[in-house]
Amino acid sequence: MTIAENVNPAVSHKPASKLTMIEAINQSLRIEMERDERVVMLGEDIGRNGGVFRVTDGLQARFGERRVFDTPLAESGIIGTAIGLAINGLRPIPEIQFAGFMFVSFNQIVSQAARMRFRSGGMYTCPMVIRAPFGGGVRTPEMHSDSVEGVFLQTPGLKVVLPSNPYDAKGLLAAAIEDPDPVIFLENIKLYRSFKQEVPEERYVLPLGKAAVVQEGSDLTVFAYGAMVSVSLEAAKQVSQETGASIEVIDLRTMWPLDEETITASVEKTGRAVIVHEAPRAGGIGAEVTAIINENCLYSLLKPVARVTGYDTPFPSPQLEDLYLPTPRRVAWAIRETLED
Amino acid sequence: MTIAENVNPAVSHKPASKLTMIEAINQSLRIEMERDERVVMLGEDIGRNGGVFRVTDGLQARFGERRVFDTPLAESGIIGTAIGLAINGLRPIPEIQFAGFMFVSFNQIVSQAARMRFRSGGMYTCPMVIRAPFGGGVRTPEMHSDSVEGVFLQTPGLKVVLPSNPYDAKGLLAAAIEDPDPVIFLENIKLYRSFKQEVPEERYVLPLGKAAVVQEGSDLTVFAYGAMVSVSLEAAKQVSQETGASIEVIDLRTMWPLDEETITASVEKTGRAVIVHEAPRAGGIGAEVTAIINENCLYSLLKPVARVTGYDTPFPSPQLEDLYLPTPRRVAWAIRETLED
Amino acid sequence: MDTLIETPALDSPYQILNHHGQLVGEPPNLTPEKLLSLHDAMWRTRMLSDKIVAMQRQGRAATFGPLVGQEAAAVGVGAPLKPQDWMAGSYREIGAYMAKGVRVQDFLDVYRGFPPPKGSNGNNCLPIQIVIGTQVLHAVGLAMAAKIKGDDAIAVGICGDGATSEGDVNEALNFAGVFKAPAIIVFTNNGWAISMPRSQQTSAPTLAARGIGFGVPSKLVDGNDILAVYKTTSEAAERARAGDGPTLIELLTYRMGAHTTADDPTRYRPKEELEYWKERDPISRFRKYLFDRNILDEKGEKLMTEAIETEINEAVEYVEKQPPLSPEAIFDITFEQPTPRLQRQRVVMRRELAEIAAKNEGKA
Amino acid sequence: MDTLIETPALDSPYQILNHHGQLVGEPPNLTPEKLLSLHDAMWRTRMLSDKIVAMQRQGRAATFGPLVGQEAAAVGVGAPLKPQDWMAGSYREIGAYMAKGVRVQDFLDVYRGFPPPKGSNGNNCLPIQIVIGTQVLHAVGLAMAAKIKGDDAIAVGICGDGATSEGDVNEALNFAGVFKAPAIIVFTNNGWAISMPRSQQTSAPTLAARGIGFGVPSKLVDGNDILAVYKTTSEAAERARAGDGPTLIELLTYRMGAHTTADDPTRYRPKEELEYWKERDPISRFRKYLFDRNILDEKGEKLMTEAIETEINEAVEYVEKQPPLSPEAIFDITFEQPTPRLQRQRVVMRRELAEIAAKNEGKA
Ligand SMILES: Cc1ncc(C[n+]2csc(CCOP(=O)(O)OP(=O)(O)O)c2C)c(N)n1
Ligand SMILES: Cc1ncc(C[n+]2csc(CCOP(=O)(O)OP(=O)(O)O)c2C)c(N)n1
Ligand SMILES: [Mg+2]
Ligand SMILES: [Mg+2]
Repeated sequence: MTIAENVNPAVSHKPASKLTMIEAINQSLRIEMERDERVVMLGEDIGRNGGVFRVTDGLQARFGERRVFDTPLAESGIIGTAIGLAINGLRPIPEIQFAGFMFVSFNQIVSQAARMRFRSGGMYTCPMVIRAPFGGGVRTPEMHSDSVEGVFLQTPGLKVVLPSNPYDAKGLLAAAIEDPDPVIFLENIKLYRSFKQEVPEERYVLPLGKAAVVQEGSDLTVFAYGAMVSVSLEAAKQVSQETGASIEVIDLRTMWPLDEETITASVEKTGRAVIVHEAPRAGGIGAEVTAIINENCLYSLLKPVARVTGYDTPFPSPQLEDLYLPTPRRVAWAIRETLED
Repeated sequence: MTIAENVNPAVSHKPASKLTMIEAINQSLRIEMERDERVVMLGEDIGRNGGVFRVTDGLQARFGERRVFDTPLAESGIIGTAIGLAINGLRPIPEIQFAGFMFVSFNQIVSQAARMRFRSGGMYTCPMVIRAPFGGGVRTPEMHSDSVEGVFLQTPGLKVVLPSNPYDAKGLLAAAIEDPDPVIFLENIKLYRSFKQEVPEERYVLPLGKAAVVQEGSDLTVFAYGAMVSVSLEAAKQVSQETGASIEVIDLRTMWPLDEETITASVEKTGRAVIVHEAPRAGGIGAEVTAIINENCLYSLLKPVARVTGYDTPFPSPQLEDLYLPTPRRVAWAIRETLED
Repeated sequence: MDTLIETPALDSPYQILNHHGQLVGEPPNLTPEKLLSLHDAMWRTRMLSDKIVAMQRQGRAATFGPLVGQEAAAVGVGAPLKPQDWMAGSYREIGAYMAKGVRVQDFLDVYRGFPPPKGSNGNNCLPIQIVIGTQVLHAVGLAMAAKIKGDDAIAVGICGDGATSEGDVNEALNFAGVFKAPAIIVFTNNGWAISMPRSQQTSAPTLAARGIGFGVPSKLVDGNDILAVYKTTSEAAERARAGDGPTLIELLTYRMGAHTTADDPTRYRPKEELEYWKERDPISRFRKYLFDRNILDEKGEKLMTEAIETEINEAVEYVEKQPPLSPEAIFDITFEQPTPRLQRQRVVMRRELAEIAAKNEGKA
Repeated sequence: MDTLIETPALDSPYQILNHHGQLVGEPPNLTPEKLLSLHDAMWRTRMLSDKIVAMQRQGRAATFGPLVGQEAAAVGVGAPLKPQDWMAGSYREIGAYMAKGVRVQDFLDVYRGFPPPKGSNGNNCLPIQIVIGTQVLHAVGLAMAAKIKGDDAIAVGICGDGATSEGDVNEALNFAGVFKAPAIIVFTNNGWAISMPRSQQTSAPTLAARGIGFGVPSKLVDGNDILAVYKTTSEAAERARAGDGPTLIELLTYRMGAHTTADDPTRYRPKEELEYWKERDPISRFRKYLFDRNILDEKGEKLMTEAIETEINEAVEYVEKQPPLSPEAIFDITFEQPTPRLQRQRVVMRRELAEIAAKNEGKA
């Protein structure tokens, strides 16, 4: 394979316009690596193969094996050595091939990367972005679809980002790479190629910790993130058409720290809230958002906050997953019930 | 060392009366091993040394190295082989020397033990009890104090138990060992020897998934577990003496599945709730309990549910930990504020 | 540095039947029937692999990892085992599992995207493992349990060359050694871990050498030589059953196909390798051996493969005719008893199933 | 089985100075000043260890793991390194860290139960690691970074015999080998992992043998022989700096004390072992060597240890006089910038601190 063949259109120099999320992430990685010599990438099959989803396609050819390298098959080794890379002045972007395999490197993520600053009294830091795809609706084998973001709320020292569209993915990734602390960057496989979006060619940065109001409304707020944003929008549209209700949809974008200000302001306005995620319900992002609403604006609440989530079981086999994941139907039920007086 | 020297009073045959939690757990392990040939124990330093806290003292001498054995220093190896032991008909009780090191074996716990039944369509199961000490207030080195229970809410297939006193510890451990599914059994180091309690010598079983009303009351409910139960009782006493308020204190005992019935019934009665745990606030048990209250009895709530927890930072160094952990003072503040109209 | 320990030269792979089908070692003492059954099992492995790939292309199966080229490594490990023995392997081990007794139809359900069917007994084979390397610890635990209970059973853990880099696999070797577990650990070195060649997976010249640092005797074997694999496994099983502890076996073989149906190996793999390994095909080699000795002929082989084809097609037909498992099943296999919350969640799913059914009826 | 790979016989430990203080190998070429500095560093290690144990008994320090008996293993690894080199060790490595340049007072704060003090620069030594074995991967990553950046730095990862069972340590060996990292991995085999003797930690006869299966050259060294440890480390450092990749060093030594101040070794350890190892004490042996060569005498040694005692006492006095770190610090070291929530939580802590202060004032 020649270098030319291996270069993805998105990483060539034509002005980009409509990009898939894969292309947007690839572009963002390229721009950040060009900008900052310290950025390096490591992981399984990210080099020659360009990643199992081609997210890193062409980057090894462009930046060389010194800065984009394949590792042995060992997730703890990937994160553990990335910690050393980060402490010694680089900005590593380790990829875990599927987020479910972060559990293999869990100690290195939560006891090591997340705590190096704390443990050393601020002397050493671990700026790194741990990228990993995840998410249902694509009929993957076991452990490839599981949502992991909720687990990281109980393990302080990490930020967690999860974009819902190509534009956000590019800007949030830039912010994550710039961030002085470790960031988990989760990519919904379902969104990788499902739609294209206008993405400016130049670099831009979307701040971490800020939710986005995707659709304004005054009667009820739906909080979602990742692939569940479009599911929520569809449900909101259905119910609005039926009932005329004005529904706000908020894309949380950063799972930690959650944007409490935006969450609170919206529920103070609407008085009703539905939270949607793929992850199981127990102890998930939805529980924390509910607790935040309870703490900050209980008196504005007209109805219980509803959680529409994956069920409290492991993520099921491909043939059973459609009814595990929140559907527009289930979200619409929750919206309708929450709108009732 | 002779066998006689090595045997703990609690495992000899005199009628036991007042026992520490260590003695109660040791007694329970002995009784269950006597009752059921399939029960075996494995872990680091649990055999000859009797565990770093002497919880397993005398058990290797009594039951032999075949049933109580020390392993190499490898937590993933401990849980991974325990899975094989369980599938092949035994009832292993692996010990992780400190709960924070469960993260080293996280994949084997959450992707393997927790899912073997699910993955195999019910063909193979992993009945096992993963025991581990944890908890603050005892000036341990890093990673020895961290609370882990909250993490396991997002990883379906596990039960999580955390006793607050010797009596409960004995009965809950019996239930955990009997349970057909994997159970995480967490032991608060602070409670190990802090007080003794009347514990019947014979075997008894306390059901998993059931909270205990430790003190009845009608004005406000405090939910706590482990070492935070006595902290909560002390705070409740203070505030009751000051204000005459009637405060209910509930020991959750099982973190998963949470006893939603008891939680709901209490808040329906009191209309006010405070939740106390050592673990960080974000995404912890308190978030899920708040969400349960929100879902089941929002209209009974007179004030926001208050969470008194470890701060959202890593568990700090020994000299800084006193103010990290919820104190009776902080719990009392929350009770007072929640009692206000 | 004078006394630096350098990697010792390892013996070249143990071989009985070279790739020209000539005997170069002492074959195991097997009846013609047994030899034929090995050939049959290798064909069944290849044909089922091809079948599932075809089904995947037609949308009738989920992602699948073909194992064409690895039939001797698979069958040679599975065939010598007894019913009471245990096996734990990855997604690529359907050949070893079938040789151990798992039925064609039981795999089909899994690769069609369902949990294993209720009726299947598993034949002491753990569900295929997706999280690379973890199952080797399970195998060692299964073996330890057999020893504790005094059972006459051993356990086999199989993983790939890539898997050997995972901490778990190394911990498994160590536990096996320390507890003298009646276990066999098999490294099926098929040259690649997706796009990572074996040479970059570790700088040790062989994977068998890993045994040295854990005190586990190990052997490097031509994994495309069914007789060598069979004999080595049999002997390791005897050792284990006699209480002599674990053995590590590295099988040198090659993944002729893509990593999975989602992979494109032309992106990373030189074509010449395929040519080299095609000449070392495990089935052609053994076929020549059987033909040369008049144990099998063209006609016999045709009957054999036709019977396998029928068997596979019938199994496919059977499973595709079964009513699909309800997604509600998830509430029954999370715990032995669903929690009250799972019961309530089941009601929600039933409501959704009912609405879908009603809608479909409306359409019909 | 004929070609089974059995564990090869390993050379007996590399030694320069035997336990009678006699030269049995070629010593490294060191000036008398340098030799004295090694002796000084070993004494400082032992005396600081004893001091912290004493402080712990008086409630002035938290749990501590003494390293008496391991001074040569510690100093011999730390002393040959350059300022730009990196080191990652466990709670037991204060000797190696001090030899690398970390100040006495910087440890004191940690063992008193505070985070490392703001002013300390760490001397490229990672914070002492509590989660067994994890730091070896960090060391390999530090070394990989040096190589990527083209720095003239190497990295040393040190762990115990028990730690070698952890997956991470084995993954570290593999990464070091694959990336030819300028790294030294040191297994400080002190015979015990709490109550687990080395012989039960793995069935391999040596830990150095672990290198073979990962393609990492390794060497077994008498860890109580400061000259052997120093020379081996120097040579491994040269190899690494020259681009020749990693080395694994196993140091045979002995933990003369308890595992930590919370441990009671009489529960599990035969007394005879202590006798055996007392005769092999690293300091007495080197002392004899220095005395025999008139590099040091009684008086000189007395001055040396008195100076160390003063240094330690002054450091203790200094740190105990510092105003204690406010618990509020936790909000500033979780992230570079505290999140809004952490800012709110800080207010709660301040309220509690104020109430406590008010109460104490009321008492006063
Ligand atoms: C823990 C983990 N990491 C990564 C993956 C993704 N993955 C699936 S197969 C594979 C390569 C496996 O290679 P090898 O062990 O040689 O087995 P083979 O596929 O060649 O049979 C990888 C990286 C996984 N399934 N599990
Ligand atoms: C991952 C992990 N598991 C268990 C422990 C508890 N623990 C602390 S020290 C120790 C033994 C360590 O032995 P070794 O590696 O030989 O080092 P040594 O203490 O002898 O220096 C154990 C089990 C830990 N700190 N981390
Ligand atoms: Mg492979
Ligand atoms: Mg040791």
